[in-house]
Amino acid sequence: MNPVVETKNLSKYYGNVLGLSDVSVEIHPGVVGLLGPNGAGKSTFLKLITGQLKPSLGQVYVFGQKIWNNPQLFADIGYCPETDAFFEDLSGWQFLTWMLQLHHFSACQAKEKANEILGFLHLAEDKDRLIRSYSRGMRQRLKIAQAIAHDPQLIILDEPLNGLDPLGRRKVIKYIRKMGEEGRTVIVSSHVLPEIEAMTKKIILIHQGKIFASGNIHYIRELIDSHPHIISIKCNQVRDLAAALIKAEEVIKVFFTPDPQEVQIETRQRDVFFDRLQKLILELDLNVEAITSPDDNLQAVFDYLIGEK
Amino acid sequence: MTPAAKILDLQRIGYNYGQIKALSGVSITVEKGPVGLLGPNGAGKSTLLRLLLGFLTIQEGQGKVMGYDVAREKTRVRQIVGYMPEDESYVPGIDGVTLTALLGELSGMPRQEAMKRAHDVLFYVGLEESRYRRVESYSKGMRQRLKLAQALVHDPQLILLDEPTSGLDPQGREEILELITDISNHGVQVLVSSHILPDIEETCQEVIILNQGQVAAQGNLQELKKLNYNLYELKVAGEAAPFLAKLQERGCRWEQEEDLWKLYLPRELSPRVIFELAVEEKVQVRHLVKSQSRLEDLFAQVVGEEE
Amino acid sequence: MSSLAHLEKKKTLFFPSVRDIFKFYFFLGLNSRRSRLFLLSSIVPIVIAAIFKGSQILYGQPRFSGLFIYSNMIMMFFLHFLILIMTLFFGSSVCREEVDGSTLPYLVTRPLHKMAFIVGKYAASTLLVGLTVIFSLAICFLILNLTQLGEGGIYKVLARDAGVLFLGVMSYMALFTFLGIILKKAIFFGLLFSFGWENIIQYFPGQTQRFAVVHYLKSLLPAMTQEGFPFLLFRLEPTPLAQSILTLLGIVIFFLGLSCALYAWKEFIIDSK
Amino acid sequence: MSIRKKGYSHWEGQLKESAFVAWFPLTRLGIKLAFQKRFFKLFFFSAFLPALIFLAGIYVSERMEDFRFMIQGQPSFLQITPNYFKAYFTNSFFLFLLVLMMIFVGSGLIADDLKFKALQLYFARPLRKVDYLLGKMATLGFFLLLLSLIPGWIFVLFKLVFAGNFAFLRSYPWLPLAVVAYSLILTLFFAIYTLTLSALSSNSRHVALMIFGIYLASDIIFGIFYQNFHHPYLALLSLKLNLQQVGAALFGEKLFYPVPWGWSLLLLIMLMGLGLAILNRRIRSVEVVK
Repeated sequence: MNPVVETKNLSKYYGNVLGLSDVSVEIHPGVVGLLGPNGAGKSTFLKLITGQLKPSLGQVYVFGQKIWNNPQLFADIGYCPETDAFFEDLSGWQFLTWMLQLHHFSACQAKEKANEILGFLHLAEDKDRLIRSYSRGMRQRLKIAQAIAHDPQLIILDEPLNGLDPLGRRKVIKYIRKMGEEGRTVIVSSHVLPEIEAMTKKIILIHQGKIFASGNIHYIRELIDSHPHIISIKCNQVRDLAAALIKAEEVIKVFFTPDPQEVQIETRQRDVFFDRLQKLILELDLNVEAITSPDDNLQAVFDYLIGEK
Repeated sequence: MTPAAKILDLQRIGYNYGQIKALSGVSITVEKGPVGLLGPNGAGKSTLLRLLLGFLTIQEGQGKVMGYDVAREKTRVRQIVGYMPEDESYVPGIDGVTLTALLGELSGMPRQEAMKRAHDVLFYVGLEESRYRRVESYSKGMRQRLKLAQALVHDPQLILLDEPTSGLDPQGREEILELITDISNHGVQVLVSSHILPDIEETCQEVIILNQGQVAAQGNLQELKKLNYNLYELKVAGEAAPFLAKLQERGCRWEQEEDLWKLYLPRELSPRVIFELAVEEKVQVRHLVKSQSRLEDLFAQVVGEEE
Repeated sequence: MSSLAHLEKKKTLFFPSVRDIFKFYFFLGLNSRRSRLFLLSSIVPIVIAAIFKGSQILYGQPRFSGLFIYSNMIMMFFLHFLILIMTLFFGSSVCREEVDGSTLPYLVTRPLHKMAFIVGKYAASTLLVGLTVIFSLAICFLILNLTQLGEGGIYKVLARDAGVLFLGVMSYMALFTFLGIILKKAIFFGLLFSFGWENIIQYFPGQTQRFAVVHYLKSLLPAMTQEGFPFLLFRLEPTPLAQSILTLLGIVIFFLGLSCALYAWKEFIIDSK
Repeated sequence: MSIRKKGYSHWEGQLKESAFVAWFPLTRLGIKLAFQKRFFKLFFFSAFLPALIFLAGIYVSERMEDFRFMIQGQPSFLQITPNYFKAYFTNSFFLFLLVLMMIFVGSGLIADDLKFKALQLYFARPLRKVDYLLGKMATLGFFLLLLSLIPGWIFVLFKLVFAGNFAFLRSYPWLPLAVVAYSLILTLFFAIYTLTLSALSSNSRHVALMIFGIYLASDIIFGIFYQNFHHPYLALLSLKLNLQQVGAALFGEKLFYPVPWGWSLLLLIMLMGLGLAILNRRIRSVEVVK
């Protein structure tokens, strides 16, 4: 199957400032998380694949066609910008219907679709207030609404969860997942790792304008399996557990932390280790408080890849 | 410094924006920071901070900040309080040092002192390299730091931080939180308003939860967490369904939240059973935390989840 | 790719895009605070006309007839001041407003022909300003000529003046649209152009005055009595009617075309605030 | 040996309790920002050209003999009387120059603070609204006084120096005071006019358009009416003429139009009052949307 978005050796310079460097990716249907610190080039990438910027070098294809100066493709693309900007003098409802009419929907259709999406994003009550009086969370939801109201196949969301409270976040995350499951392509940028983790397993790591890794989180994890995992166990009789673990050959290091109830180990074979751990817990009849992997999240992958740790 | 003064002493504060009720009957007493102000968007956190600074005039009730009345002693309050606003705000056209020093001077510092102190705080927040750059060229993270620096420039007794980590990447966020903790450890009282729960968890001992303009809960974070149910969070590797089914037979209730299972264990059941069943069903417990109900649950419980 | 097939059907046509952009900005122009303020300034000449008429009723015949006041004062106020200020505001905002306000991304990520944005918004602004100005002009006209409304001939004057003002709005708007795309400080240079250059150049004899837009507009109006108007004094050497109209339309097409080409070619960098 | 500890450090100084010039840093900032603008320096220095020309006139008036060959007869305008001062202070070009100066320096003064939400940073400090306004006004005042008060006094001073005696001051002892009074009125009026318009919009370009448009429109409207009615009281319609009337009166010279200048002064004061009321409403530490 052809990729929905494909870039070839894509680079972007603002004058002499590097924005993006030599990025080649293929993006297929489903949710893709674009991850990187502030200023990594995420927004530049998203602006390039939505044709807002002209590539300095390389090509961008969306639905198999070049995107720059090819506006007809936008019939099937939804974009949620990062900047908190609106036509402040319109009401939320007016804004949405007009944006839909710019998709050449008739006024009738636009109204219908706008009402539907406003209801869904819990903005129905405030739809007639001017946008300038909206709270931050409402503005964010409205921004998402205009990106998905015309039922696009490709949805590009730049930091969509900024400024939402936990409940709002959960809802949007759920919806993003649902859109992915429906076979749409959703590209979400974020620097908040658990959020991306909650949405998808497919990620692209971007830093200093370059792609550091892309693919499944687990795949990436395997790729860098030379990086040892740290697992922390909190229980009573920590020292007994530690004594038992020291003998295990998959364990590289055992060390204690200031917390007298905690022991941390380092291993390169998680599977083997966890099997052993469970058996030990039962054997020693431990009262386990917590088993955690402090580095088993995107943050760790990320740090490892960009060499922060 | 007046060590005896309570950071906040608010009595039945109410505020309306025209028809819209923003705060009503808010009474809060906080002896000592760092204190977190938690609540969903629109709960009235920013309104409260604005009332404390005298940007808005209290319509009902009365309040004291560090022992000074917010309505009558505005100037005093503003002199000993540092404020880091939520939105992007800066003066374009000048560099970071000039801006920070300017605001120090406006707080009443002598000019040269303000300049010296501006350098110090900019170093402290980690902007030493971009001190002489125009502020409009700053990145989001740098602007956030600049806002923190300007809140500290006059060495306030209390700083009010409105969403200090919004829009920051994990590393930037971590650094800001570390700074906040450090500031707090050096005897400056801190009030953090945030809807990002881990922010509060990491920096504060006291927490006030606001919802729909009212205080939903207030108190020591550790104690608030203990009103919990017997909850375990776990992640498993392997076929989870039969494992969970077995647990359910034993009387457990579970919820799924993304890739995390929340397990409500009956009190009489030992957590050992989890491992027994795991071995039996050949799954691996990769992550297990005896949760004292995470703040998020507390939050959901207090605020109530609408669906 | 399945979605490609149905994309083929939806070619982005130029005219539907212009139509939709036009409708949106016409609505926005009527509903945004800023533009309302500037549109409201067209009340000023109506007030002036009403005062003239009122004094005429109260104190009898003034020095000048209604028609004279209309074509020598009110019309000149429109031509030399009001349409300049209004087109400068609307024209320079066509593109700059979207860039400064960071609202451009909402527009460029719609299935709209790129040049249609400029043409559509230009058309909306022109029509908005043009209609406001003509409406205000007509009211002034009616007020001042209340007693002669029966004479059919005078409506020709109104029609001609309305036409001239509309042509003026069209050409200035195109010019300032272009300025707004190429310059960040379009307003400063626009003021310099409209109240400096356009005025000074009229005093020069010969061909020089043909470098001012206002020259062609004035060529369409009958020569005026220059009785003691220091601020209107000029030495007009008119260009023939047809040639003037063609030149003005040429200005519109030239600057609008240039704006479109520039807009389609240029990329606007919206910094994330 | 002492080691500077890492981490937060306190400041050992004392904050000034109540500063009389709490607003001064804002003024300094405004002046600094004005000079950063492109083309401003060029404009700034050329704005002194009229003053230089008038200064040269004073020199010529004292050395009339040397310039006899250039000037036929005894030109009345080179008599250095209060009329000479009126000619400088009330000529339309000079006033227009001040308007341009306001566009350059003043259009963004409050508008930019609104746009970049800087007001909350200022008002989180022990700074009152009055201080804020004073600071902004002093910025404008600096430039306006530099073009009015300073040249005025320099004219007086150089007249005395060139003449080598105090005869001039003996004839017109009140003249330096008239210069002060008129400069202050000019400055106050333009400063409040500019700040009011600057507070009305968050877009400094629109503010520039308003500063220019309203000033010019008031004069054109006067022109239109005067053409028809020839009534001197119409002069009250024009901002420019009101200033000129007050100027002429303060220098004890013939008024431009036979209207009591008190009316002009009253009108200007009322406009300033209106401006201050608008400023008081518009300047809030946070935008409150209902």
